[in-house]
Amino acid sequence: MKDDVTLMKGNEALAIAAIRYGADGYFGYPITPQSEVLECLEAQMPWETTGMVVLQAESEVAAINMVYAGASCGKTVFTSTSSPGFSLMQEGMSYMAASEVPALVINVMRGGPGLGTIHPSQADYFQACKGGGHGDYHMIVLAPSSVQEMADFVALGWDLAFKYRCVSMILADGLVGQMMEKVVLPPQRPRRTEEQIRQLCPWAVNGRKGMRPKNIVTSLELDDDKMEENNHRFQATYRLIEKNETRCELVDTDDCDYLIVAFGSTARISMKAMEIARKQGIKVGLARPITLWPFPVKHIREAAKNVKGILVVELDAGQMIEDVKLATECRLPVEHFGRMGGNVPTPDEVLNALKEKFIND
Amino acid sequence: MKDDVTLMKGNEALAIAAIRYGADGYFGYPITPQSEVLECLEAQMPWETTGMVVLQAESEVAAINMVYAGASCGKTVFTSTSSPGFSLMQEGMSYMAASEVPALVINVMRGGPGLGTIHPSQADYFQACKGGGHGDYHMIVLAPSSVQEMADFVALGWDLAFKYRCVSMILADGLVGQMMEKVVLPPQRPRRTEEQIRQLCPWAVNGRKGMRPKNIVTSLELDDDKMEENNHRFQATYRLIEKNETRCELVDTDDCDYLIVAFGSTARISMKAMEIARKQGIKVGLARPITLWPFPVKHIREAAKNVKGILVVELDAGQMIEDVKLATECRLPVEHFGRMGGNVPTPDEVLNALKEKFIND
Amino acid sequence: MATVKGAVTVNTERCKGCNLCVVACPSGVLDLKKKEVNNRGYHYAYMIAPDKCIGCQSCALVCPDACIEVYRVVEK
Amino acid sequence: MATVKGAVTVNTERCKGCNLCVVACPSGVLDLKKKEVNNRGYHYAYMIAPDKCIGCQSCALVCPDACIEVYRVVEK
Amino acid sequence: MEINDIIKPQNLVYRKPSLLNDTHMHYCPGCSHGVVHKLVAEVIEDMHAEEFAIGVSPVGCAVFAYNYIDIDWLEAAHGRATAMATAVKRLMPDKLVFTYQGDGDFAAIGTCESIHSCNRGENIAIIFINNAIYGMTGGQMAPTTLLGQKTATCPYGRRADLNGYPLSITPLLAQLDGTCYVTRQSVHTPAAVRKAKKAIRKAFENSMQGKGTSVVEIVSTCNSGWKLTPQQANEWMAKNMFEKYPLGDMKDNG
Amino acid sequence: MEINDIIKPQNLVYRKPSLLNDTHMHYCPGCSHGVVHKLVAEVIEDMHAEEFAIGVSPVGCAVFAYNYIDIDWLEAAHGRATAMATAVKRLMPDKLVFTYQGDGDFAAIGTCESIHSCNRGENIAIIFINNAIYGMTGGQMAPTTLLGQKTATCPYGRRADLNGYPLSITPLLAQLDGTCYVTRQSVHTPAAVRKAKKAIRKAFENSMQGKGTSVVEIVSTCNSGWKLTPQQANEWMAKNMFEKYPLGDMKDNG
Amino acid sequence: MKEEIIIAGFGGQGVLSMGKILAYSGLMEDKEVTWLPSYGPEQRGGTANVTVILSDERISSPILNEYDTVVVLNQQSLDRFESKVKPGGVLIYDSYGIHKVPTRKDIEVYRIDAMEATFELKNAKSYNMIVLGALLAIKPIVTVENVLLGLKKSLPERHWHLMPQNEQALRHGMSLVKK
Amino acid sequence: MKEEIIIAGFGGQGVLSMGKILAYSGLMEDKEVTWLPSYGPEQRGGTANVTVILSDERISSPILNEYDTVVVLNQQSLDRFESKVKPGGVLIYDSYGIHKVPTRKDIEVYRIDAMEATFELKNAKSYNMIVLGALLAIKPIVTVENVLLGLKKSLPERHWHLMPQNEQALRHGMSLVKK
Ligand SMILES: Cc1ncc(C[n+]2csc(CCOP(=O)(O)OP(=O)(O)O)c2C)c(N)n1
Ligand SMILES: Cc1ncc(C[n+]2csc(CCOP(=O)(O)OP(=O)(O)O)c2C)c(N)n1
Ligand code: SF4
Ligand code: SF4
Ligand code: SF4
Ligand code: SF4
Ligand code: SF4
Ligand code: SF4
Ligand SMILES: [Mg+2]
Ligand SMILES: [Mg+2]
Repeated sequence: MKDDVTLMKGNEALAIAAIRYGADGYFGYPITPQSEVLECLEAQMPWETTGMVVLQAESEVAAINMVYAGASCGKTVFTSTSSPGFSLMQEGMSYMAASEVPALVINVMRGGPGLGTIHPSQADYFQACKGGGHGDYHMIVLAPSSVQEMADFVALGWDLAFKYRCVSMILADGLVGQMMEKVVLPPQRPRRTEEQIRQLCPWAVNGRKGMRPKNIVTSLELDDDKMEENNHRFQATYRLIEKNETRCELVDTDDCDYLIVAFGSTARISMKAMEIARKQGIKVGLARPITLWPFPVKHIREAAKNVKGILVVELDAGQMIEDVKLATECRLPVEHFGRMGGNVPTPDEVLNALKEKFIND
Repeated sequence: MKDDVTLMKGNEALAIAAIRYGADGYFGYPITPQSEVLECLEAQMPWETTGMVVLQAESEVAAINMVYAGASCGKTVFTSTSSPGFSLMQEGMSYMAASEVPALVINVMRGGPGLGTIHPSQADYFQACKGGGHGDYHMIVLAPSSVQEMADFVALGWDLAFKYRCVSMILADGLVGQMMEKVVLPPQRPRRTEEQIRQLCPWAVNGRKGMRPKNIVTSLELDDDKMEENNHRFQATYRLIEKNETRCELVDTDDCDYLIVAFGSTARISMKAMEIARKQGIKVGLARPITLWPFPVKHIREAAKNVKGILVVELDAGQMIEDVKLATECRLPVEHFGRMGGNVPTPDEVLNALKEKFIND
Repeated sequence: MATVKGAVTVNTERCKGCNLCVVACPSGVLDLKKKEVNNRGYHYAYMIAPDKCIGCQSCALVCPDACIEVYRVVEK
Repeated sequence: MATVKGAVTVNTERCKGCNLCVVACPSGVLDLKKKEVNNRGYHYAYMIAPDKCIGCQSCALVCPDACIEVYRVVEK
Repeated sequence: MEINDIIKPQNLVYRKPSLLNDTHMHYCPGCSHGVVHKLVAEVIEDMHAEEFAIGVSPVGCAVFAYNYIDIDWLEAAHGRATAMATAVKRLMPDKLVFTYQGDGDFAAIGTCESIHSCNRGENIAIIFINNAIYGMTGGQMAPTTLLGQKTATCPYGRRADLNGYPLSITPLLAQLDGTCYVTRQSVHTPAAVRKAKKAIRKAFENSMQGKGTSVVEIVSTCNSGWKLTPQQANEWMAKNMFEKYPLGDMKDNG
Repeated sequence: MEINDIIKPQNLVYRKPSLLNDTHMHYCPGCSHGVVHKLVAEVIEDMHAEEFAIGVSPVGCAVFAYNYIDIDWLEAAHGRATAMATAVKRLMPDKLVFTYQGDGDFAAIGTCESIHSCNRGENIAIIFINNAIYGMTGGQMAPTTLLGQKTATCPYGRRADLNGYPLSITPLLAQLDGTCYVTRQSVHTPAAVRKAKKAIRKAFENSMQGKGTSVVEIVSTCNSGWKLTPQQANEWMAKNMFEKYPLGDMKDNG
Repeated sequence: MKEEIIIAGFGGQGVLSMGKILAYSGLMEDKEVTWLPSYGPEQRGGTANVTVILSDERISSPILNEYDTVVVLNQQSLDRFESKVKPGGVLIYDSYGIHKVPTRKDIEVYRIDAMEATFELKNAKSYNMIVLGALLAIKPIVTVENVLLGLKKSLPERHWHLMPQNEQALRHGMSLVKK
Repeated sequence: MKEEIIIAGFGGQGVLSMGKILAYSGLMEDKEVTWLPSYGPEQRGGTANVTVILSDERISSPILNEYDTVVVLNQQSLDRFESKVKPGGVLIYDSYGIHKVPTRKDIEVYRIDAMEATFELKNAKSYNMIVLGALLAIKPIVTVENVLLGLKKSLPERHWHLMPQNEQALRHGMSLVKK
């Protein structure tokens, strides 16, 4: 066993992976089921080793604005929260998008709406991929379905965020957050020096060293034409991201008669359902969007080419299904199966749903 | 001229209509372009006449939670804000939906994302109709396109909110809010007495008078099965609302070759574009969704039956267009035309866009 | 001289065996059961020295679960 | 005895005619133009009694738009 | 005298207030929340306010207060209880309106609402449970956590330079024009419990008399979060917390 | 002596600090914001901090401060400037980090962030412009609006029972363990301007010396919102605001 | 009948309230009315404009490609809106501070010396009533009677004593018109 | 090889850490591992369970329809999970406090008297190691050696001195097994 293979919770993997990526700062507020992120960071004391800042903020509103500030300085910063906390961050999210700063935010979803339950849910899909804050903006939304991906997507999220000057989000849920699995950890990377940040992020607010022209990070633009120009620039970036960064895992889609589309923890459950189905002679394939935004339109269109129907499995009342319908241009039956309120379906329930909707008549 | 016909800003119409409806309370925080709502209420001093409470809250977060509280008491309460302020209210929105309380919230949209501009926008469509807060929930979203509708939808919004125990939202923009037009005001209605509230809202928190069983308004449910049940109940209500309350204005859609879909202020501008188009012999019709959620799927499907293409005109990068595509099941070309950043198109721009996308080749 | 006699009852199913009443009692009246547990698995409180109770209510006041009723008689 | 002489310049395009310098001047040196306006339409400040200026900087200190430069000479 | 002669209805001198119902409270054994719940129920009973009392429960361990005390309740979003109480009281001035909040809820995320409700002088009562920790979520640092105290998010002890100072918020509230009564109590001894009850009574009466905002801070234990037995927790509190959070009235406008 | 003999470079004793650039400031004629901007620019120049000063501008009339003072700037969401400054300073302890905030921003919507940043003792400086009104949005009531004062949202004058009391927040901040320097100044006279500048200088120096949080409140005018001329506004301020908001140091840990 | 007007000038010139009076006058004549201001942050200074539409029928767009009548009160506004007059439409401008006069030939151009008249009347606040008077002399879209009613309706009661003064300014403005 | 296990009992019984040791043992054997706890708010009391899957291949779902092995430590858990044992699978229960014994005939049922053994060992904290020992005796899915390595890995270093005690409990548990 290699030294850097270990067993940890998804939440802990986020924390450790962040330190190893060379993160500069974490700002967050406790909320179940993701408090282990902050707890693990505090226990690691990275300020003693890498110099990373870890701060428990007074609220999610403060936390997201701290992240906004850190990102504006070109620093590698992140926060994590769960559904109600993320709702409080929506103004900040919109500001970050409008200011084109690179940051990482994590929502380990729980069952809503409201205070709801602390158990797994995927009902913040719309919030992450469509609405959320005000105005036209997008984040890159990564959906991990294993603890390894919790670790990997920290790096991926930041890489993309810095590449496109946008916010990356890891949209996980209580199941992936609380589950322990084997993780291969990346080696520790050094934190960027101020000099490196000045190179990489010439726009960053970090003082006019050498009296370089001043940098301002702002989302305000009262000149409508300029504000429209900003928006066109944002949209251009989004088109570029759609082109370059769409990710999707396809499992057994070559020969399948039915396609399941599911992400995160429901993708895991659906894979088991597929295994059972195949044993019963029902050819089911799985398309697992890894980027929820940009949505893997082409992958799904491709995977759906020869199938009789698509079952979208979500821990919600039916959200991603809209994107699946749009992706397939309503050319074939697309049905939804979901559990809500913190409940998670068993593989059998998924398979039964598939049979009911498409096979038993 | 009748006495109750008068000229006022859309924002003022909201305020006056609320007093006349018999509102119990307003809680809000200033933000352009809707501060006139609070200012007008304060100037009217309704506490001296109807007994209505008007309070400038310390923030939008406080304001929405005051509304949440008032609504939980069965009171007729509302707030108003503009885009960044509404982003701050997302947690509260989710709580209200989960608690099934009837309230009215108003977003007079400005150009985002971020602090952006104070000029008109419709880029909070997704936020209002899809995402916003966490969890699966909906509000009834009403889109006024005249000052008269600003007044009328206050009453409609509350009527629906109390009928379905849900939140109604008026989604306006800076143009409709700042514009003055003629309004016919409804007569003053008395505020509901506590007795009437006890009748109408037996679930309301207002003290156990006569030692009736206690009432609790909460959004918490740690029993996943019960929480799922709650969610099923919410969804059932939403299906009912979709069935009963979908509203859409169709203008000249009987014979049209092209359909414009637009709401609020862009619907007004598009109407002028239509007038010009018809003069030029181009048969254009307009479908103006009045309820953005529930989206008028049937109306639009009907209106689109014989058209060659649909132009969706929005003050954003393309949001409602997704619902138009879903409504028409991608059966015909649907194109988007939008302005952003506070800019508003002229009728000519709309018409030119229509020509470019569908006629000039 | 008047003597004061007291007694308490413990709602054993409500009791969580926190021991705070035991500590609060000035007369050493109370203790927790060593073996017996209630349906939730808690070793509940009971009067180990009932004669010493003076009905002072200290135990009841500090009980977080309001398990204790106190009775008091003044004997002449 | 040494006498102090002062003078000020006003950046008339920056000036918004707020009159605060006029009020702050202990010597009545300044006033606003009555008719002339700058490109933004403001009646800007100027020295109506330049001789009285003692270079005390009061006007400059209170000027919100930092329009005023102060010069000062000590004559023996 | 036999025990059975003593245990008779006519000799009953203390019983669970009936407003505190028979539902099993989810609190850890020995948690201060239970004691304070009992006092709140007793005061409402004593005031005969069952029919017009409205409580606002927080997000925190006391979130389920509404399940235990049989009056009407609202459950607030984390930190927003006083904003909710503000609206309730303004809309229904004849009700007895109070909030019940933990230190995370009241003094971290809810600081803005807490300060402004007090400053406006809303005629509400605030019961503020300061247990120096976030109980509900697993024992994380609260704004009131003491220097050196270990929690899940300061596992090596709170340090001022890293985590800031313990926040004593009630003295600040006492200075606001809107408050009429600000006091700090505890419930670790029978005597303390009696005093705390009086304080709650006064706060609730102030609310009905329209005198302004009353704040009753209860320095409390969270034995679970502190990883102590209930008894040890009381001792630790008396030894460590009362120094930073001394008991007593900070303001009483009579 | 001729004027032209006086107006010579060698006689120059006061000029616009060069960090305050030539951009036309959008402020109304006579607005206090302009004076304070000038002082901030002067202090940064005096400290030779141009290369490491970072300002955080608020949402309020001063939102555009970044256009006028030539250092690096962040523009915060309404009320969140101190949270942003917290992160900036913690991530880059060698920078001079300050916020510039209005009373709505700092003492209404931002109260939670303001209090907690001060309580944590972040090594930042806070310039707090108290003009008793929301200037930017058209003159609505601020938490600091005086009783009786008319604004767009209390058009008949602020009433305690309806609108709550004027909030004096800096004295509260002075009591927090995290603050090292809390003072209240004004800029309505040349002498006041001189004192205000000294205060800002001290605050900025504290930030660099890691002494904790410094707060400089500037009691200011908003002649536009108050519907007075600039001169009348200064007079009204001295007559009415200094009573509720007396000038002077509240805390100075040296 | 339908009249689409834009009035534009400096922030302090009373542009918005002039539009408001016009709108109220339309209301008095039972017309459909739309009044749409430009709006910005609160600081004093800057430019402002207002679109007023009066019509016998339902008004579609408050945003227009071009206008029947354009009233401009400073150079910036003239530069911006001259091209927006419909062919055959009317452009009215105040001469004060104008250094680049209108050049279009396909429209009717009126120059009025309203600011000068204001100096004469020694009442700075009467400026917008003078302009309004001039507008009405050129385009009698509403009766003077209804303008006065509209004015009264748009004023808070405590300012009604200023009505005579305003009427005087209005009538003075009407007398100013020359092409 | 693939083993799907659920362990369920009261909150204080060390259910989660038992699962954790098992998971770490799997890690020592280079197996794929998934450990999924039930989780709730922090208050003391209530029930808990943990699903542990060890496999030579990639593990699909951490949520299962049924289990190879079910270990239940109180009546509630027995009632809930008896039906979830795969036909032919194993059910292990502690007799302490059980008043309604398992009835299924298509599975192997093992009763262990772990709580009693704990009383004997006079070490309340050893309970979960005893149960784990019993489990391993019945189903040797991992070697004792690797369990001890896994235990060490799951313990903070300051608790390593407790290893011998734990090993003793584990071995005692192994000796308890009767069908
Ligand atoms: C917006 C939001 N943030 C965070 C949480 C998670 N949360 C629940 S309770 C709590 C803190 C509780 O601590 P405290 O208020 O001190 O109450 P206690 O449990 O100690 O009585 C937190 C952070 C939440 N539910 N909502
Ligand atoms: C979340 C949010 N709420 C409200 C506003 C609107 N807004 C802009 S500035 C301001 C108040 C400004 O007042 P103050 O902070 O006192 O600054 P001043 O303009 O007086 O200097 C408000 C409420 C906003 N931009 N964002
Ligand atoms: S009433 Fe007093 S003496 Fe009796 S058991 Fe309780 S505390 Fe002890
Ligand atoms: S104080 Fe109450 S709960 Fe605790 S042991 Fe005594 S009776 Fe039981
Ligand atoms: S320097 Fe002094 S004397 Fe000279 S103009 Fe200015 S204020 Fe007046
Ligand atoms: S103080 Fe400055 S801006 Fe004001 S009038 Fe004097 S020079 Fe002009
Ligand atoms: S976690 Fe702490 S505060 Fe919560 S119930 Fe347990 S002891 Fe009480
Ligand atoms: S509105 Fe007030 S605060 Fe804002 S610039 Fe004008 S005078 Fe200054
Ligand atoms: Mg607490
Ligand atoms: Mg202000």
